[in-house]
Amino acid sequence: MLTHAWIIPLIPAISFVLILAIGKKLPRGGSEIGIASVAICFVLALTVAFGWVSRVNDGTPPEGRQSSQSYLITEGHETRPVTEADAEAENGTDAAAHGTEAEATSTDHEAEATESTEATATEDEHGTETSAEGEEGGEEHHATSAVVRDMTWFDSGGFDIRVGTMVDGLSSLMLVVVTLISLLVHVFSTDYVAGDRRYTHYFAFLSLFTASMLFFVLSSSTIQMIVGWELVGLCSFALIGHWWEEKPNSDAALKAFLTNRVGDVGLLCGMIILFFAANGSFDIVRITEMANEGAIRHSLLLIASLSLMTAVMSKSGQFVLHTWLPDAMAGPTPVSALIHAATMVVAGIYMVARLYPVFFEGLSIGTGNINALAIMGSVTLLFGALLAFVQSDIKKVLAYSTISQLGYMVMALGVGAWTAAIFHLFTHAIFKACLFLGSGSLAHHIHSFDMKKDMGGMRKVMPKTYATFLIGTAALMGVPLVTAGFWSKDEILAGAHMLGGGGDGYPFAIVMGLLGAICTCAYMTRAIWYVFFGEPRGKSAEMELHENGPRIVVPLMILAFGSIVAGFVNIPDGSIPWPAKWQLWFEHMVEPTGTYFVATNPDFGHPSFLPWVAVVSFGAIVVGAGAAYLWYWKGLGPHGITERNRFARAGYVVLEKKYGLDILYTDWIAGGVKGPIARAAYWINQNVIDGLVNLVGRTAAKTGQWVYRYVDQGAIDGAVNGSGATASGAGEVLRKTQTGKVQTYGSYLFVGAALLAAVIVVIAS
Amino acid sequence: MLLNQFLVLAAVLFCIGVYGVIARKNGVLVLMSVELILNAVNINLVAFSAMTDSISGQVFALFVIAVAAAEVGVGLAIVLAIFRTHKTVDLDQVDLMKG
Amino acid sequence: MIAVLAAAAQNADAPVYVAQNVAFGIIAALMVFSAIRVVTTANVVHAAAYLVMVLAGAAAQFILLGAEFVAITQVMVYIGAVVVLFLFGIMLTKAPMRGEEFARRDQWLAGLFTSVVLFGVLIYGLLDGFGRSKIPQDLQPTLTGEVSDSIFGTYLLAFEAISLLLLAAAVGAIVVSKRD
Amino acid sequence: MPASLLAVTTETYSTPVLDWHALAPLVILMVTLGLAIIVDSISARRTSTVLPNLAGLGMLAALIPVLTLAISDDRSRELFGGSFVVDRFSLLMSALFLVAGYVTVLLSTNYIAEGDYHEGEYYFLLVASVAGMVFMASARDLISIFVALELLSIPAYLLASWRKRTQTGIEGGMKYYLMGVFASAIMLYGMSLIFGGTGHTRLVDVGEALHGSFGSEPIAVIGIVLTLVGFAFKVSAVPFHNWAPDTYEGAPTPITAFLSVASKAAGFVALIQLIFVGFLGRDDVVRPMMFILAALTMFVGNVIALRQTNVVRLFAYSSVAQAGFILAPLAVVAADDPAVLSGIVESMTLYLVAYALMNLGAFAVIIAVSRRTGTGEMDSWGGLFSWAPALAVTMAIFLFSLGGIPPMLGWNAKFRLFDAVVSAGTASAYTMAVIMAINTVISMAYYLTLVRRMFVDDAPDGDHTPIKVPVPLVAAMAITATVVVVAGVIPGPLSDLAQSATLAIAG
Repeated sequence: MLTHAWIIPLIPAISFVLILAIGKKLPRGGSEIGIASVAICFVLALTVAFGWVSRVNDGTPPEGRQSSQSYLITEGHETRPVTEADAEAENGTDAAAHGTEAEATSTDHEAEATESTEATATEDEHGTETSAEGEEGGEEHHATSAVVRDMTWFDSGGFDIRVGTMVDGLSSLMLVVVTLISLLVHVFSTDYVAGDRRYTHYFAFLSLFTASMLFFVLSSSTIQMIVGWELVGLCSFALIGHWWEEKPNSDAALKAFLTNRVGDVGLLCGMIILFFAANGSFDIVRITEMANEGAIRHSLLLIASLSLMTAVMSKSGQFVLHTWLPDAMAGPTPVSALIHAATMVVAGIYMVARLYPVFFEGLSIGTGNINALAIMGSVTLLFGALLAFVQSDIKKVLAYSTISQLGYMVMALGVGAWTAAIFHLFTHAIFKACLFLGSGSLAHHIHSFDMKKDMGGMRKVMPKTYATFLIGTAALMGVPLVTAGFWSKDEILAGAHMLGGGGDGYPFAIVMGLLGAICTCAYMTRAIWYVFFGEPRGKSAEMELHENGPRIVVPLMILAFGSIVAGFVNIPDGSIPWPAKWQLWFEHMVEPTGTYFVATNPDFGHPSFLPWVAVVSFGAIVVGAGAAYLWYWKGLGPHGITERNRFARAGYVVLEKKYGLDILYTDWIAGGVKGPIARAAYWINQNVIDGLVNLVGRTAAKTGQWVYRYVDQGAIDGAVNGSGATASGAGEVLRKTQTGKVQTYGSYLFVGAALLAAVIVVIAS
Repeated sequence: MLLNQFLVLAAVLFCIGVYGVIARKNGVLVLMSVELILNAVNINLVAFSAMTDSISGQVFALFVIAVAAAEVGVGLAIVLAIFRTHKTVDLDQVDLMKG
Repeated sequence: MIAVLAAAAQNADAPVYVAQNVAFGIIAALMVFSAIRVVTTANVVHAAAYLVMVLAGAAAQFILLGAEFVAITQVMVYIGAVVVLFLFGIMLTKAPMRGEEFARRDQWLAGLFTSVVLFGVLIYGLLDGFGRSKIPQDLQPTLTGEVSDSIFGTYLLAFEAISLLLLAAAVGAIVVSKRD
Repeated sequence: MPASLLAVTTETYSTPVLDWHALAPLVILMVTLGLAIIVDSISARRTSTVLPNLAGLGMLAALIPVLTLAISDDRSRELFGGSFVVDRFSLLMSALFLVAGYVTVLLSTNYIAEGDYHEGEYYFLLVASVAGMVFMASARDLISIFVALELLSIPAYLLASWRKRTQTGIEGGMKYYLMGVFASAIMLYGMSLIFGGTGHTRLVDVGEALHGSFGSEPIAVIGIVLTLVGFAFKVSAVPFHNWAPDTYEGAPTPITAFLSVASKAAGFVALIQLIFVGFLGRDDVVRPMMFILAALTMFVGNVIALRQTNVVRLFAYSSVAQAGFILAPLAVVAADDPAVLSGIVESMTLYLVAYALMNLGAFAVIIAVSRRTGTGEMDSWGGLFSWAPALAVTMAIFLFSLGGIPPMLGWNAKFRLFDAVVSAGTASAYTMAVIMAINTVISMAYYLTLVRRMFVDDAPDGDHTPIKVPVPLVAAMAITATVVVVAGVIPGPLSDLAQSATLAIAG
C-alpha cells in the first residue's frame, strides 16, 4: 500500500468529477458519493498508516524506491556517539533511531522495484539501508526511510521534473488526520447544509478539497507542493464564498484568496531558490538531504527559508497576514472546521516540517537562542489569544484561537521541537474540529454565532453538544493528564525551554507560550460562560431549541473522544506510569529517521518531560480559567474598569480594534476612503494589492512615472531637441515637448539604431 | 572606380532621407524621404553586386523597388485617410493617442 | 557631398576611369543637391520634381555599375509610377504649394542630430570596412537573362510572394483610401 | 571581353525543383485568397458568415499539410538551394501562425460584421498576412526574409488602419505603417551591408562568410545590428516600441491581438533564424545587443504598464514587457555551447507558443467585455465577476498565466526561459536572470491590479445584467484557456514539440 498511496488522492478527485456530473440526479444530491469516497480514503489511509507502522517495526522495507541517496557525501559516515539523546538513551526505547542512526548502508540493491521509477540518471539507487546496530540489548534499530514512488512528469531539455508520492510517518499521519476530519465533516454537513441550494456543489468542492489536500501531503517534489498549495487555496476560496450572494462572504473569500497570493509569491521564490540551490531539482528528498549535508550554502538556505516563511505567514495565519482567517469564518461552519482549523491552515506547518532541514540549517535553529520562525510563532500565539478575548462571535473566538494555536506550532518548529509541533498539529486538528463543529451545532437552529447576543444557558437544551464542547475546550486549555492538548502543549513548552544552543533554550518563546496559555484558558472560559451559562438571550431565548440529530452529534462525540485519547499516543517517559512500549510511540512512528531529516544533526534534540513545566502550565490554567471564572460567574473584579480606567479602556480598545490593524489598513493607509465597500474589500484593496504595489510597485511606479515623464517624454525628446536648440532655449524646448508624434518615435528609432550600432561596435571590437 | 564612392553616396542619401522623415511636416513628403532611404539601399545593393560579381544584389534591388512601390501605395492611402479624418497632413497634429 | 567628392578624388590617379569618375561625380553632386532640396523645399511639387532628379540619378549610377535592367526598372517603376502616385497624393491632400510654415517641424533639429549621428557611424564603418575595395575593372553590363534566371530560379518563391504582396497592397489601399 | 560574355550566357537556366508537399501550406493559403476574392465579388449581399468561415477553414486546411509534413520521415526539406527550408522548427511556427490566424478569425467574426467594416478585404488581408508569416517560418535567405516580412507587414499596416473613419483608428495605422517602413529601411540597409561583405544572401553562406575576414570588421557589426533592429521593431523592443501602444489602441481589437501575437512571433522567428543560422559567428555582437534590448524592454514595458488606465494599452505595454522576456535568452547566445543554444531556442519556442495562447485568450475576453462596455478603460472592468463570472475567471487564468503563476502554461514557459538564461552560467546571464526576476514581480503588480478590478471593485454603473458572448468568441476562449490550463498541468507534449523544433535549427 505504501507505494500505491497515489490512489488516495485520486478517489476524491474522481468523486469530485462524479458529483459534478451526476450528483444532482442522485437521491441525496451527491453527498453519498462524497461520503463513500472519503470513507474509502480513510480506510486506505489507515492501511497506509499500519503499513508504515509495521515498516518501522520490522525495518524490512516492503516496496518502492528508498530515499536515501547521498548526493555529495557518499562515503565516510562516521557513526556519531549518542550525545544528545539523553532522555531516550536511558530508556532504551529507541535511542538508536535518533542517536546513532548512522547510514549503515547495507545497500542490497533490489534494483528495479517498481515500474514507475524509470531509472533516470543518478537517482533511483534503490538503496535500502537497514539496520544500524543499536547499542542496547543488541536490538536492531532502523533508519526507516520514506517510501518514494515517482514518475517523470515531463522530461525535456535536460529537465526531469518528477511527481510522485512520498510516504513516511509525517505524511501517513496527515493522511489519517485529513481523511478522518473530512469524513466526519462530510457526515456533519449532510445535516448542517441540508436543503442548501448549492448542496451538490458544496459536496463536490469538499471532495476536491480533500483530494487537493491529500495530493499536497503526499507530494514528493516541491513543484507538486506548490500545485497542491494553490489547489487547496482555490477550494478554500470557493467554499468561503459558498453563500456568495451576501457581499461580506464573497469579500471574505477574496480577501482570503488575495492574502494567500502574497504568500504564494514567497512560496514560489523560496521553491525556485531551492530548485537552483539543489542543482536543479524539485525533489524533496534531494533538497533536504543536500541541506542536511551542508551541500547548500547557508545564505541560500536562509533566504529560501525566509521566503517560505512568507508563505507560512499567509497560509497558516501568522501575525500580520493572519487577518484573512477570521473573515474566512463567513463560510459554512463545517468548512471552517475542515479547512480553516484542522487541515488547510496547517499546510504551512506541514511544509516547514517537510522541508525541515532547510529551516533548521537556514535559521540555525539548533544552535541559536532566537530566530525568525520562533519569533513569528511566539508573537502570533500571544496576539491571537489576546484578540480572541474581544470577539463576540464564537466562530471568531475559535478562529483567533486557531491562529494562536498555529502560532504554537510554528514556535515549536522554530525552537527545534519538531515532534512536538506535529503532535500538536495532530491533537489540535481533532479538538479544534470538535469545537468548530460544536459551534456549528449550537448555531444550527438559531443561525447566529453571536454568543453575547443570541446564546446563553445552552447547556440545558443541548447537553451533548455542551459535553463535547467542554471536552474540546479542556483539550484546548490543556487540562493536565487527561486531555490531548496537555501533552502536546507541554511538549512544546518543554522544547522551548530546553532546546537551542547554550542550554538556556528559547527564553522569549517560553515566556510568550506561557502567557498565551493563560490567555487561552481565560478566553475559552469566557466563551463557555457566554454560551452555556446564564440566561438565554436573543434568538436562543425566542426559539424552542433542542439537541441536534445523530448526524451532527455523533461526529462531535467521536472528536471529543479523540480529544482525550489522542494525547496518550505520545506519553513521555518519566511522566505517568505507562507501558514502556507505548511511550513516545508517536515520536517513534512519525518522526523521520532517514537522511532527509535532521535527526542525525547533533544540534537536534528532544525535550524530556519536565514536571515543573507541567506544573506551571497547570498554574496557567488555574490563573486564566480561575480569573475568568471569578469575573464572569462570580461577578468579581473591577467590572466596568474599561469605563473607569483610561489604561484599561485603551487596552480594551486596542484589542477590540485588533491592534488597529484594520484601522491602520482602512483609515490611515486608506486615508479616508470611506463608503459602502465592506471592510474586507478595503483591506484587500488598500493592503494586499496596494501593499504589493506599494512594496514592489510604488517605488517602481514612481520610477515609472519619473522615467515616463522625464526620461521617456522629457529627457530624450528634450535632449534630442535641445542638442541644437540653443537659440530657443532649453525651457522653450521642454515646453514644446509633446507626445504621440510619430516622427519623434521615428527619431528614437533611428537614433536608437545608430547608438546601438556604435555601442556594439565599441563593445565587440 | 572605388566601391566606397558609391557607398558614401548611398550613406549620404540615407542620412538625408532620415533627416527628411523626422523633420518634414507633410505626410507625403515623409513618404518621399522614405524613398530616398530606399534608393540609398538600392545603390548599396547594386554596387555590392558589381563588386562581388553576384547577381543576387541586383535581384534584391528589384525586389526592393517592387516593395517600395507597394509601400508608397499603402502609405498614400493612409495619408489620404488621415487627411479625410483630420483635415490635415501635418503628422504632428495626428497625436490623439499618447502616454 | 564633400565626402563623396573626396572619395572620388582619392581615385584620381587611376586614369582609366576618368570618364566614369567624372560622370559619377557630376551625377552624385546632382543627386545630393536634389536630395537636400527634397527634404528642405517648402513647395511640395518642387520636392516631387527634385525627387525625380534623385531617382534618375540613381538610375544613371546603376548604369555606371552595369546594372542596366535595374536602371530601366528604376525609371519605369519609380519615375513612371511612384512619382505619379506622389503627385496624386499631393493633389488629393490639397497641400499648399507654398508656405514656409509647412517646411519643417519644430523638432527638425532632432532630425539633424539623428542623421549626423547615423552618418558618423556609417561613414566610420564604411571607410574602415571597404576603404580600398575597388569595383572590378572589367565590369560588364549584366545580362537581363541572367537576372531573370536568378529571379525565376532561386528567388521564384519570393517573386510569387511579391505578386501576392502587390495584390494585397492594392486591394487594401483602395479600401483604406476609398471615400464611403 | 567576348569570353566573359560567353561564360555568362553558358549558364543555362534550369527549372527549380519544386517539392509541392513542402509548399502545400502556402499553396492552400493562396487558393483560399483566390476563393475569398471570388466569393467576395460574386456574393451580392455581404454575408457575414461565409467569408470568416472560408478564411478560418483555409487556415485549418493549411494545417493539414503541416501535420503530414511533421509526421513524414524527412526531417528537413530544402528548396531553392537551401533558401527555403521546411523543418520541424518552421512547421511548429507555421502551425502557431495558422492557429493564431484562426483564432483571430474567430475574434473578428462578430466584431467586423457588426462594426460596418469592409469584410471581404479584411479576411483577404488577414490570410495574406498569415501566408507571409508561414513563408517567414521557412525563409532562410535575406531576400526571402525581406519579402516575407513585407508580405506579412503590409496587410497588417492596412488592417491596423481598418477603423479608418475614426481619428484614433487611422492614427494608429499611420504610426504602425511609418514606423514599420522606417524599420524595414534600416533593416534593408543592414542587409545590404551584410550582402556586400559576404557576397551571399543565403543565411548558411552568410554564416560561413562571417567567420572569415569580413566578420571581424566593424561594418559587419553595423550590418548585423541594423538588420536585427528591423526585427526588434517587429517584436516591439525598446526603444523601437513606441508604435505599439498607439497602434494597439487604435486598431480593431482582433487585429491588436493578431499584431501582439502573430506578428510579434514572426519577428522572433526571423530573429532566431538570422541569429542561429546567419550571425552565430558574431555571437559577441548579438549578446550585448540583446542584453541591452531585453533589459530595456522589460523595464520600460513593465514600468509604464503600471501607469496605464486603458486595458488595451495595458496589454500593449505588457506585450512589450513580454517581448523583453522572450529576448532575454538571446542575451546569453554562445556559439561554442550547443546545450545552451538548444536551450535558448527551445525555451523561446515554448514561450512563443504559450504567449500566443494566453494573449489571444486575454484579447478574446477583452473583446467580449468591450462589446458591452464599449470602452477599454479599466474602470469599466470593475465588478466583472459579478456580472460575467465566467469571463472574469477565464481572464484571471490568462492573467495568472501571463504573470507566470503555476500551474498555468505561462509558468512553465517562463521557468524554461529562466533556466535557459541561467544555464549559460556567465556573470551576465545571472544579471539577466535577476533582471527577469525583478520584472516578473513588477508585472505581477499590474496583472493583479486588473484581477482586483474584476473581482473586488463594484460595477461602475451598478449594472449586473449578464451578457451574451457570441459563439466564435466562446470558442476562441475555450480553445486557448483549455490549452493554457491543460498544457500547464501536463507540459510534456508541448515541451517535446519545442525540443524537436530545437534540434532542427540549433542542433
